[in-house]
Amino acid sequence: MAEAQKYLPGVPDEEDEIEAASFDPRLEQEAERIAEALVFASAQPVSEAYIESRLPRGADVHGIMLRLKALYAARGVNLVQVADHWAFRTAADLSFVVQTDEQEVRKLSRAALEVLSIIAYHQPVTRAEIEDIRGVQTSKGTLDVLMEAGWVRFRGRRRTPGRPVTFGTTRDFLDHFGLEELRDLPGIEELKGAGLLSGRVPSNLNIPVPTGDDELAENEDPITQLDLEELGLLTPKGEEAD
Amino acid sequence: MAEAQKYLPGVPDEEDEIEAASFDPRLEQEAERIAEALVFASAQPVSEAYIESRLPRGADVHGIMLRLKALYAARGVNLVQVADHWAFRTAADLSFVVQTDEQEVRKLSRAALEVLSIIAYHQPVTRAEIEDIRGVQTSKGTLDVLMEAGWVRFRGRRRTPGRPVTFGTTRDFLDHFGLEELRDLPGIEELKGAGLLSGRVPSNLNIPVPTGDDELAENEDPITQLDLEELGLLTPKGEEAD
Amino acid sequence: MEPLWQDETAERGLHEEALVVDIAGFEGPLDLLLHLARSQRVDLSRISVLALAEQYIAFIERARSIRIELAADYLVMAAWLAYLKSRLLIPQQAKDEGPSGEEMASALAFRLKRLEAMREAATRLINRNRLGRDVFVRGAPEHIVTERKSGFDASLYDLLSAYASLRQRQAVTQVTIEKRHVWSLSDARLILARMIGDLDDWTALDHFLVRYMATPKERATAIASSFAASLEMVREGRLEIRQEEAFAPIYLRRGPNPIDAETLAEMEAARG
Repeated sequence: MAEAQKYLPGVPDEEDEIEAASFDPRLEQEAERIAEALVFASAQPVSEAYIESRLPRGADVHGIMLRLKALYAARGVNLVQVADHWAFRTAADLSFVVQTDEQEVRKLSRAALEVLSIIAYHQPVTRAEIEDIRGVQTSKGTLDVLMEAGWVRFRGRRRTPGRPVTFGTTRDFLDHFGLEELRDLPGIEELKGAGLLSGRVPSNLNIPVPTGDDELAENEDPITQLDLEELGLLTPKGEEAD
Repeated sequence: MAEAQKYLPGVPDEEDEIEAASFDPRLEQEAERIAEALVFASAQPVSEAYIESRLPRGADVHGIMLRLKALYAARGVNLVQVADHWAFRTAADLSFVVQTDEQEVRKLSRAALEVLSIIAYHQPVTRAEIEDIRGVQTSKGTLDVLMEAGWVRFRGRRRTPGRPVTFGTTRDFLDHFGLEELRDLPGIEELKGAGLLSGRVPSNLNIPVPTGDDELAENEDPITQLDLEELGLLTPKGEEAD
Repeated sequence: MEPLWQDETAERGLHEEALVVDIAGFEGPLDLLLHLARSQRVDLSRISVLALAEQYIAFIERARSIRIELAADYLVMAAWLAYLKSRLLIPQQAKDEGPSGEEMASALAFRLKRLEAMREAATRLINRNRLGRDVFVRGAPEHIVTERKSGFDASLYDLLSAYASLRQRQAVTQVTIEKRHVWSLSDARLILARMIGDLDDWTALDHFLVRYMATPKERATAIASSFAASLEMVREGRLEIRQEEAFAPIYLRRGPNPIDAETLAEMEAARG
């Protein structure tokens, strides 16, 4: 409370005058109120750059946000950082009171959860690498589910032959799991330290990897519709076989 | 009291024995936090009776609400009373911060997404080609929306009879969708791998690798001011069309 | 914190006493190997890869002996482990190229450790305070922040899924679907009725039908349906039918109670 008091209007703050000598403390106070109002009014995290664009020129936006964060730390509503964005969220320890019946949290299959974690800890990661870690093929739709949830995205392409697409997590992922940044992933430092995120099997030998049914060997031609009809695997006329 | 105890680790038991009259200040603080979180998370103003039902027994709900109201009075967000209900609202003097955002974010329609994706993958592409791929006519409004969004531009004119205009994507398009270059758009294998294309992809489905942003294709002419005037997209004398 | 996969252990296929083999409970060979490794009840970095290989191979043998269909992946892994076993048991030759048994074993141990680490990470992740379950957003937001210049919202995922489903849909609809023609009984009856009217003499059924058959493929359905229809018409006395012997041509002619023009018109009308 004593800390909060410091930022309440009408309470002069000598410390600020020393640091931000050029910036009027009352303007600073006003900037704080604006930042607070902006973030409070939004359900989505608001970027620091956007907040800055709405503040009086010269305001130290990051300093303001950190002060607000400290101010709200002990309250029922906290100011949290999500990557370079800010959002107000109810305090986690109050979940039991706020909980309603209508809460909807996406249920993930075991496979989807595993793929999500692998993407989170190993990003940027290709599909082949995910499969190498799990030792099984990723079923169609698993990645789709994660992308539809807005937690996983195409990040870019690896600069290796074939330029495979790499996957990564989104800001919504951080927001959903209450992470400020990827470095906050539980145990990531230990895993890195143990060499478990290097992605390199410490040997020049690879044990069998799943045979991707999507990839063709070099000496293979793709199977065509015609082939399938010929083999009797598909009724003619291109009807959907299911 | 025993119930509240559960939520407040570290509060010594003996204090529980004291009757409600002298309510523990730490419990009081906890009650404040709960009330704050409840009002924050609710979509509607919350009744005092409901808040009371969620507070530790014996808490003076009205007193708490009045204290919270005073606490927030000078802040960017105020706690306001509406009949016997409570809600958070942006401080009246800051409403300009919240209201200047009048431009509402609109979701792109399915048709617009389809046209945009065709332009992205197939550029440089003419309107007739877009319609051929989609199998339906494209309304003028759809292309207008994409132009307005700043994601699609006239690229040039195809050197074929009629000299149809070709469309392409813009730098803003890449920025918005987090792509470094057009070649980062996933190919057929990756779309399949991500579950976006279902397993049985018809053999006649080819996804082109889009050609670079700035270069014109061999059979393309650059678009000139004259062309734009001719197309009615630019009023003569180079006035800005909006 | 209890790792997720341990919760499921009880439901998994492998019970040491019962020897119930249910490969479907595992997500591939590596999952099975990890499960077997856990049963050694030691730190993963101290597991005996040799013992593990033997257990895996024994498990696969058992599954095969009770004729459980095994995916190729499981068999490939079994073969690789058998190879690994031989490398571990036979001392490395000096001029031997390729990795040593120890290197192979450590590669396998690494992969198991990495998979287990990812499973534990997944458990810790999912048990965090989650938005919408433990932590809540402002229930009554007052504005939508527009930080984008365009004023339109769409994600790369939206874009790609729109494109993929469009292309797939279009590709499928471009396949021309040839309708396979089947003669219904009423089709055949009508056709016979039309033809029989002026038949005084025995005529082979095939002979009639040829002109109605667009393609040879229709032959079977045409003959089957019209033969069935002709039997019915014989019963009604509308035509007579004759066949010399099995597989010989079938001959038809007008019966004692022929179809008159009026009846035929009714039939045509009923068919539309």
